Amino acid sequence: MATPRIDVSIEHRGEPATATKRHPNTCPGCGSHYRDDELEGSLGVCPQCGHHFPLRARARIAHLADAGSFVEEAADVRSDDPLGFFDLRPYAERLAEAELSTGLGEAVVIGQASLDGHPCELAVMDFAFMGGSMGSAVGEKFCRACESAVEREVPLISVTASGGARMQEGILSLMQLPKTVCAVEDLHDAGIPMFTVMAHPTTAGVLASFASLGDVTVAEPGALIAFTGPRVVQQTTREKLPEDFGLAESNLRFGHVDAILPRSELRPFLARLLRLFGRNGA
Amino acid sequence: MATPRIDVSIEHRGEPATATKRHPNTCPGCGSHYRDDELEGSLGVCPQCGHHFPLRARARIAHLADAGSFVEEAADVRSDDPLGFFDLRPYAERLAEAELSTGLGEAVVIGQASLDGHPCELAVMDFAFMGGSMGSAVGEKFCRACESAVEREVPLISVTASGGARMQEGILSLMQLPKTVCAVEDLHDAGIPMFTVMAHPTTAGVLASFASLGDVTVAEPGALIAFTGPRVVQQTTREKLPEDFGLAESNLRFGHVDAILPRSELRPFLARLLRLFGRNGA
Amino acid sequence: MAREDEHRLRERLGKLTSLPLLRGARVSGEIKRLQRQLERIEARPSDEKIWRSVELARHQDRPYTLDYVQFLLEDWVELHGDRGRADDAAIVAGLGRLDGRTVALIGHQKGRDARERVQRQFGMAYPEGYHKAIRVMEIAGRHGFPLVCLVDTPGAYPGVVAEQHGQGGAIARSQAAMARLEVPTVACVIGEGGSGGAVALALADRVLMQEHSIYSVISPEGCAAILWRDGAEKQKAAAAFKPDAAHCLELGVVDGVVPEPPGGAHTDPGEAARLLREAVVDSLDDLEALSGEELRRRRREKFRAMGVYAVNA
Amino acid sequence: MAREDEHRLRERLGKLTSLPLLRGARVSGEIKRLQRQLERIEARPSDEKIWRSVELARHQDRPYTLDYVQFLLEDWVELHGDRGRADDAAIVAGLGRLDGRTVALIGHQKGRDARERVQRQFGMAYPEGYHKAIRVMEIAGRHGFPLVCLVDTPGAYPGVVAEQHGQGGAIARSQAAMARLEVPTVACVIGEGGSGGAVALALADRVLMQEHSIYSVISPEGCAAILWRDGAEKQKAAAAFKPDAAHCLELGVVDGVVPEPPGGAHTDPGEAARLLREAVVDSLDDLEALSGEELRRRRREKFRAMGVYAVNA
Ligand SMILES: [Zn+2]
Ligand SMILES: [Zn+2]
Repeated sequence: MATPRIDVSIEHRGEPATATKRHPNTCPGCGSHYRDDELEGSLGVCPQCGHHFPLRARARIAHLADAGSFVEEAADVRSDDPLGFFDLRPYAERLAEAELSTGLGEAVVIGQASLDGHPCELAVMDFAFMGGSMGSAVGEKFCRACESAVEREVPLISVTASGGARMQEGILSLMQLPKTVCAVEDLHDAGIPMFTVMAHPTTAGVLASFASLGDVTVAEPGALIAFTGPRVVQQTTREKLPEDFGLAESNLRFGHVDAILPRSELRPFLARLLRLFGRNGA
Repeated sequence: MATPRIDVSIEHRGEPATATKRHPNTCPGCGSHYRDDELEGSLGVCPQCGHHFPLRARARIAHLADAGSFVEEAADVRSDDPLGFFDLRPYAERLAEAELSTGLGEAVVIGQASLDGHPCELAVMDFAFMGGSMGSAVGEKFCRACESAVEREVPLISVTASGGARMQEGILSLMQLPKTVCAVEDLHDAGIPMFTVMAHPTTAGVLASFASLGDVTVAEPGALIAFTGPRVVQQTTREKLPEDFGLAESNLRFGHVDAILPRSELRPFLARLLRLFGRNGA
Repeated sequence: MAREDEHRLRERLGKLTSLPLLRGARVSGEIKRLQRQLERIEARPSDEKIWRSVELARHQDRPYTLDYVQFLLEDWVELHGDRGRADDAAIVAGLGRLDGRTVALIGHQKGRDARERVQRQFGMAYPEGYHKAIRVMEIAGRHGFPLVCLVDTPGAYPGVVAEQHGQGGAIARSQAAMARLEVPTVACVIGEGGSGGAVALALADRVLMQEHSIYSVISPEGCAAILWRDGAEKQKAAAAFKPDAAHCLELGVVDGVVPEPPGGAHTDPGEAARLLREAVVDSLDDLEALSGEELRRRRREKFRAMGVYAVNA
Repeated sequence: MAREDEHRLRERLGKLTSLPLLRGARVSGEIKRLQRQLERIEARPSDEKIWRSVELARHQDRPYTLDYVQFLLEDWVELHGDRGRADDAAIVAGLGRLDGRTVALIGHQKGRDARERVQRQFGMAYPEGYHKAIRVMEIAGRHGFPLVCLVDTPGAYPGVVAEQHGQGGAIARSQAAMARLEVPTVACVIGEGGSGGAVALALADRVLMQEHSIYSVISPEGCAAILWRDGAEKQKAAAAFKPDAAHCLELGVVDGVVPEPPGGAHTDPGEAARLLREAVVDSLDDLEALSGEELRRRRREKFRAMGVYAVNA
């Protein structure tokens, strides 16, 4: 075995480099194709086979938050380019493009909301923004969400979708792991609950920090949840991977998540948790 | 698989029911035979093959404690017979016989001592007294050792050798598990260290309570350390047992003990721990 | 014998008013319950009655933990996994609302049919099961949820892998976690309270037993095999080590006996659940008057005092 | 470039006197050390110098954790096992005496020869390794022993079983355990500080780097493969993400750089150990002036402040 040196990477389950590009609205489970409004109407779940398409942050918030209740916070926090990073293209250009194509300032959206009447804080990641990678701005916004939850004494609901750390910020992206861990520990110390929803994919740096520290952790069906993704494991160890390597279902079996919930059951489940963890059971 | 119902039992590794009775001074490792004084001179370790014969509590204390330093405590605590237990013979008779044959009041001896000049508390079990089984008196004496250590702010060194709970005291023997666990938790809360030496055998109730909760845990070579012994596992599950099932060496490999130490290295090792855990490193 | 027994129980009743845990208004209800128990228990159980409890405790139709969850709790959310290796189905754990308060509930879970029995290892947990329990205890501690444990296991799983994964240490650490909690804790044996596997979930402020449950250091079969060298002497063994609720109460090992419907809990699970709920809620009401620190101190003191020994003059 | 760099360091030096961790007599020593560093670092490292550090950090003769233990500690006692499944040899942990005080020491451990490399998985830990670390952190916390971590790993083990056993969660929980400690903690990167596997042991009050160690979110090869789609562009990648000590210091990610003997630590392990010892002891001396609660609060604040982002007007 050669010494493997990779353990954080952005990769995508079921998307081998050689595969022909699939239309984003074509179901990888059954091949059905949908119009945008059809997928919106089904919360991004394939009516034929139940495949869960990625859900954008705004759509997720619209689904989870009571109508009109969401008040975004820290929208002005954006990524900087502390290393002047330049690979095949400058980081600054990648950021601008991500902002343009997603309409988001960063890969996470945070804010106050209520869910079924229960006040809470939301921190929702968006894989469409540079693969949901965690740089300084994502770390900062997640910490602010924790602080807002502590200040208002409301639970934090965190929805993760991330390929890992944002390499373009070098070591500073790695520092978002301890940074967010410290924020969650402050949350714990204040007695504020955190519920984590792991969407596809929740990997690498995000899994190795705040995503793993919730009081209750649920996953979406078929989500890849792994510190090291299947491609890197395969390449570095030459191991034969199990069929369901790193998938939510495997994570449930191995004891890493509390439940796998189809998207339609997520909201009532969270409402139940909010009732249970409410002050005085209220 | 039939429903197994046994999970605490007194049994002895390498001593099948059908085996011809070996003389206690004949080495089960290499067949050498020794006079009593020869074994005493070698700390009960076979000079030929290194097999560790059981060491009686008094001999263990004489080895560990600085000469003349041991002051026994709670020697007056004896077993009672709360259930009027009678199997093939009355419990009271078994107790009297054990006392006669061992010269001990119970299966554990506790007291104050110093080791290499460091004051400490000792709690040393003796397998010769009814298989080192833990009844109310053993539990009480262990708790008193914890309290003496807390009161005098000295570390507790516990040497275990036990086939498990003392069935003849029924449910009261099971209650010695939570009882001793509570005593160790008080010890932890007081910042008093506990070092555990697991001699052959350390099993069942003792392993499932105070023996597993030390700050540092070492085992003697070849000691059986298991909650359920090999015979019961074999009988109830029909599993093929690994060669070294439950032995100290297997426990080290599976992460349950910090080290395996030949008897000759035990005293300097404990002295080192006493230096390390001493107040202000003294 | 009936006289002697009544005397013992009346003595217990007499002590009750001075028990530090039971104060004010609650005491009268507590006394009433004990008096009802007193009335039921007319005589120290005969050897036959003890064996009947062994059979009822293991009855295949007896309600299991998840059956009681249905009756006891609203908003039940089962939590899964030890965050390390597995989700052991022999122990279930979760959160729910009991009489208006959120509680954490942990219990052994046997299987109802052949497939489920295998899946849940006949209610015999691996270390992974106890690690899951410890994880949920920590959630309870962090958020101030009272903990309710339902005990129903022949014992911890006696297998090679269970040993390799540290069965003894896991049971010890589960007890230690309960000894550390600063929330009210109530455990009830609802079937078989088998040995270390059972006590791992029973280091509680209040330990209850259902009327026909058993709590023992070893199974009757195991005890007979070792001490009588004949597993068939199991009834004799049970009579000797007395795993029944009345004797456990008499020995001060449990704090109360929860009545069952006549004929056993399986004859009317709804009524059995109602009686269990009443006992658990009463206990929690009592305990919630105390601070976390005080609960912990008294819990440890209670177990510290357990056992019967002599002091040689 | 040299000018600019010197300016940055001088600015850091200027701030130093007001840093709350460094007070009284200790400050002067601290400043002297930074000044020495300032003298050493004449210019921002060139791309070639960065690559030289990558090579030295991975040099096969570089001292590993257990080599430093020999030089640093008296009365070393290695502790083994996670109490659940395994003793992961890729992480070593234990207790020893450093300059008169008992400390807990935890570090990644690479193998020196082929056999040992395999046995220690090239210093890449499984979740079991992090569980062992957490266990020893808890001992340190319980007994007030300062914690010293030596970081030297290409990263956490990227294997099927490691994933099944919860690699991500283990790394998160190891950091969380460090965030909770109320004892002084010092971490030093002594070779490769690779990604999550490294930071799991580096959430410390003081984080140091040896002069020729590297600390990075991904390996140069991995970064090149992903961003340049060509692993051979590793030098270009390293130049871009700057894993060297000088840049980490500049970015505020580490609190100090520990000088190495000229030519790298492997040329004179004894001298490298002496320099490491001096830095660790100085850090502990500073930290021991603070209460446990204060240490924890400041530790979290320090990491809370890490990162560079913009705020849109
Ligand atoms: Zn489909
Ligand atoms: Zn021999």
